[in-house]
Amino acid sequence: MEHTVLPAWALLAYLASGVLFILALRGLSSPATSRSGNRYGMIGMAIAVVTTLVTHVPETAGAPDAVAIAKILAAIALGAAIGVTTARRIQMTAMPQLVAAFHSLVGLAAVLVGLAAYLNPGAFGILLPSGAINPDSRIEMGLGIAIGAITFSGSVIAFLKLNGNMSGAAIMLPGRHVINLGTIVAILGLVGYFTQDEALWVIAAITLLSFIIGFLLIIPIGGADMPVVVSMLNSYSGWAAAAMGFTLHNTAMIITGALVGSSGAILSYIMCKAMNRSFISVIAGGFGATPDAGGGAAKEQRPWKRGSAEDAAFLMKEAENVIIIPGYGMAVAQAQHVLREMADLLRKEGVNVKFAIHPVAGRMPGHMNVLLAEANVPYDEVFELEDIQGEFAQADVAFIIGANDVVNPAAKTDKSSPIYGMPVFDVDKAKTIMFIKRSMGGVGYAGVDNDVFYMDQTMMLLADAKKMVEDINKALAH
Amino acid sequence: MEHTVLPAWALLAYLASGVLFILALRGLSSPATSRSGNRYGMIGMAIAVVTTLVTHVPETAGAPDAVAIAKILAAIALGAAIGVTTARRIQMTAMPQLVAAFHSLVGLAAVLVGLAAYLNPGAFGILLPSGAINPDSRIEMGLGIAIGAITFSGSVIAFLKLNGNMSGAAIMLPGRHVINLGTIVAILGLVGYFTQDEALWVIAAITLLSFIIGFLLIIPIGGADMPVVVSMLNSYSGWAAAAMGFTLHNTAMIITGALVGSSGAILSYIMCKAMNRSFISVIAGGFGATPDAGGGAAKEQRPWKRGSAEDAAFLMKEAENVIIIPGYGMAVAQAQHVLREMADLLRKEGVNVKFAIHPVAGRMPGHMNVLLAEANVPYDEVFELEDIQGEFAQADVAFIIGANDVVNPAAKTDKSSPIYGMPVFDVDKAKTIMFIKRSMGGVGYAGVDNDVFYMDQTMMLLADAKKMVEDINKALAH
Amino acid sequence: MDFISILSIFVMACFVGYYVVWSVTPALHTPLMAVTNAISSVIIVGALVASAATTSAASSWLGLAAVVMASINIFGGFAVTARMLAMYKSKKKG
Amino acid sequence: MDFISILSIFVMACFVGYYVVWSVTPALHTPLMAVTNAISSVIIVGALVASAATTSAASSWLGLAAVVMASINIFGGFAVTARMLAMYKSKKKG
Ligand SMILES: NC(=O)c1ccc[n+]([C@@H]2O[C@H](COP(=O)([O-])OP(=O)(O)OC[C@H]3O[C@@H](n4cnc5c(N)ncnc54)[C@H](OP(=O)(O)O)[C@@H]3O)[C@@H](O)[C@H]2O)c1
Ligand SMILES: NC(=O)c1ccc[n+]([C@@H]2O[C@H](COP(=O)([O-])OP(=O)(O)OC[C@H]3O[C@@H](n4cnc5c(N)ncnc54)[C@H](OP(=O)(O)O)[C@@H]3O)[C@@H](O)[C@H]2O)c1
Repeated sequence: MEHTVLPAWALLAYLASGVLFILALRGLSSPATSRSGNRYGMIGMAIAVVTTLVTHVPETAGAPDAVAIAKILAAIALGAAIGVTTARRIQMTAMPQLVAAFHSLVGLAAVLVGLAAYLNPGAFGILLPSGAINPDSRIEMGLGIAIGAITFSGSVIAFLKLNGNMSGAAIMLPGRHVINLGTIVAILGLVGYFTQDEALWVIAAITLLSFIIGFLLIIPIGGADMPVVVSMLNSYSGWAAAAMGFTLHNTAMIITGALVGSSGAILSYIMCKAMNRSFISVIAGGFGATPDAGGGAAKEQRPWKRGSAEDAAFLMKEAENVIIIPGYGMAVAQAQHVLREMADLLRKEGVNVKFAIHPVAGRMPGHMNVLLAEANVPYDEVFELEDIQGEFAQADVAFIIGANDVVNPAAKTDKSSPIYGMPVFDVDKAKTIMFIKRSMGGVGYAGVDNDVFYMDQTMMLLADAKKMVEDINKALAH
Repeated sequence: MEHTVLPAWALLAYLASGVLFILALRGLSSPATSRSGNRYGMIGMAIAVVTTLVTHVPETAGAPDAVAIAKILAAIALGAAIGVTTARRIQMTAMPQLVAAFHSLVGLAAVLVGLAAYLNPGAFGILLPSGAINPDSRIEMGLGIAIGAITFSGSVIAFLKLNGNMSGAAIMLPGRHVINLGTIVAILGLVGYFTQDEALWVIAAITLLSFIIGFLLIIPIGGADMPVVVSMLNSYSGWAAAAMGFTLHNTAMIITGALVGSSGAILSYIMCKAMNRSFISVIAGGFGATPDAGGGAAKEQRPWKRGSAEDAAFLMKEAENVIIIPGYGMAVAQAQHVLREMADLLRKEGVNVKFAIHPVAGRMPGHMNVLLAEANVPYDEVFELEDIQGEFAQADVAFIIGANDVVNPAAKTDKSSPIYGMPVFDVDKAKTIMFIKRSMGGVGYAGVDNDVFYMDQTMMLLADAKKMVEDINKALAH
Repeated sequence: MDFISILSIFVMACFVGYYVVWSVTPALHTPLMAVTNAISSVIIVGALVASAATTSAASSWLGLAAVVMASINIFGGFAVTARMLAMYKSKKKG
Repeated sequence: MDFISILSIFVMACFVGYYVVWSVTPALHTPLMAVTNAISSVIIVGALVASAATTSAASSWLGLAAVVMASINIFGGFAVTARMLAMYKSKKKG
């Protein structure tokens, strides 16, 4: 069972499964190839699992151990049943929570595998002739367990906050930076010490402290910042897999680790970049709490115009070009289906309708895209920021539904604004702006007032997004 | 001297040099980062060379052999002197030849290294305990030598054709496809046989046949198709390096091989794609000969308008937007410098001047870009096809200088044309077209007539490109 | 496989990861999160190795628990990705 | 390093090569040809190994010849690339 005695075909199989995982992600470069990409991923995973099953048949007294085999297959079947059921039942709007929950499982699995390797190093081929565990492997094991544990506890908190089981507010402990730094240093110190002393207490302490630091790191981060955190934890789960791959000398795990690690890191980077915030400031926490504070109350006295569903319907019917900008509010109101109907009705009237999606609209990367796809909006009617930005000048109506920060001109002009520097849609170039939100008081994620409310060409449509669009559809159908 | 006993730092150093080569190519993603990229490449090469020198000190009777060391350093110094002098002296327009000449050297070096490994397998650590050469290594060695030899002889022919030492015409032997196929099969057979019998005649035969097939493959390809061939040989030289890397278990060589191999293959693909021809049809040869035949003589009777330098200068002075489309003729005439002066003069008159470069303008990828850069045209005034295509409708003058195929509307309309399907500039949308070439008889690379000559808004400026632009500049300066 | 080989593979894989993820279209970032989640459960390889080792009951039970968790992720992750991707349609297909 | 490790590194490097070359801007395709030429002369490593082996005079002379050729390429390739790249200027710098 030593890894060096794995037959050549098995090594090639692991390499093949790594390559298939690369092709899986590569498929996501366009919706057209994405489905076959996902299939490559499944094949890659099947190859990795079958190869391991075949090369690691449990044996007692030299003969295959049927009970042990049955237990393994049962474990897989159990996991499969739970996994498939969850995947079938879950609502598309609950995606962020689901991803967080799944991450916690990967993290915990990594911890368990690390502990199992510690308890039975012989099976992992990391035993020195002296009977001690190879010190190199101890480092990899220690790091794998630590990263796994952080991923687990961090993801649990992220899940609870996203799912509303825990207040989304940022919970700040006094002196938390010192505590966190101390804990991290202690973990690293223990991993170093572990190479000298392979006692159980060392690995137990690493595990425990890592669970704790995971909680501590994520608790102070506001609920709204969770997507960045989830992505970061995604990245961690990749590095944990890679660390285990170093221990097992397994190409599939190493390649996967690097892929997943990069993916999470790049998505976090994209989010931070699009929000014009530094990763550090997100991780340092506290930003997500601001909305409750409510900003710019003084400005709310400025005049604004309210419109009705009938007004909106009338104006859009007459329009030539309408650009729809969905945001987080559309997700909250689950308005994607009625919105699609609205677009269909308008097209029947000869209106040219396009959807414009900001890179950070909603609360996770690609959030709006997946919701519109769910509502059967073809992806070639959906445009990214840079592709549609130039078209606002020709647009008769910019129809903003549940978006706020992503259309806030303060990002372009007001250096003191927390969103300054974030690219935003040039909605003010459109002839008419329609703005759906529930109240004039409510602010977006960044908690700042929006000048668009008070523009001459703006018509505020105050109501729940789904309700409002339904009313517009009724008026359009007349 | 066995490769497995290389110290860990040396292995890491080779990995580092591979990574630096990746960064070198990565730097080329924009002109701004390209210079530091090139520096990474140099550092990577220095690391690889120094690591090898230090880990492979020639020894006689256990002590370093000063004479051998001096010989090696002298060899490097000699190469450096020749290389640097050549690089300094070469004209930018002679780039295609230079690249071909350099490739031939890489190919020959690969052959020599392969033969050296055959003669002294112990030094390369590929000796079995039995005293025979490891059969795996024999395959790698055989393939490395074969690819190297093909690269060498093919590049020599490419060089001679590009440099004009040999007729650019496609030379067709009867039955060449059968001869070529037979030779290739023989080479592969010999490489296979080599694993059984390591006799000198086998490796000698492989070397000789590979030299011959290199000649045979390239001779029938017309001079104008050489850029695709050079790129393909570039790719080969990469695979040869990779094969040697497998023999030496050297990460730097393997990574480089993969990089260079992909680079050549992708550039060939881009060229073929942009010319809308299949790679096979280029390699099968004969296309480059067509220009001499001259096509569409019947059509030449259609009316066309000739203009003078003064007419051109007058019209452009009055224009608001001028788009300059350079092509192969600009390179032949070395007109880039005077063209830049023309652009400067026009800008002084308040004209908005842009350069538009087709992906296959000229005779090698990026040909026009490097010539314009040489003439100090800032790269932000130079646009690619897709970025400028939309602007012809607003252009007052499309100024075509030495280009032909890349503006031929037959590519869009005439299914029987050899360039059908190749994307071309929409010059016919411009108010006025100015077309510099030497004569109405001359055709472009593809050897087909061009409807643009006979359009109402076209003014033919028949002269050598440099001469014509100089005259225009004189008229502009008045 | 020695450490340097593993490290080399890892370094190359990081470059591949970097490029392949940047080439993912933003519209598919949510499925990307789901599918990376699924493939990171390749950690199941380690879990299976542990479960199969009859030489330590504790280690084998830990392994089995990890197998359950990893397979939830694998099946759940791929299934939910497939569900999402099935929704992305182009205009032609309606 | 065993064969599978080398193969794995090679496969990963091919992916990297694919992505890195596609990301090269078309304006720099000529320098790309020159610089790949220079780096493919890393074959000099093999040439140096052969030259340093005092156990076979023939092999060592072949190696030395290869060293000369490879260094022409290395120095010539990097130098000509540097010369070309030095010409690419943006408007601001003039
Ligand atoms: N996408 C990501 O990956 C990501 C990740 C992290 C952070 N973020 C941040 O999230 C923000 C996203 O911007 P956004 O423009 O999409 O959203 P937003 O700025 O958060 O604004 C949401 C808007 O929707 C309205 N709303 C909420 N529920 C609604 C309902 N049921 N019906 C109608 N309106 C409703 C809110 O106003 P009322 O309360 O008045 O209704 C508010 O104006 C950005 O600041 C971004 O930086 C995004
Ligand atoms: N760039 C690449 O990578 C690459 C590689 C392989 C093949 N190709 C092919 O090369 C062609 C490139 O197209 P292109 O439009 O650049 O060139 P082209 O179609 O070959 O036309 C060259 C033009 O320049 C004129 N010319 C030649 N010498 C001149 C001089 N001294 N003064 C003025 N005019 C002169 C020629 O007409 P006169 O003889 O009448 O002067 C001809 O009209 C495409 O067909 C492409 O597929 C390109």
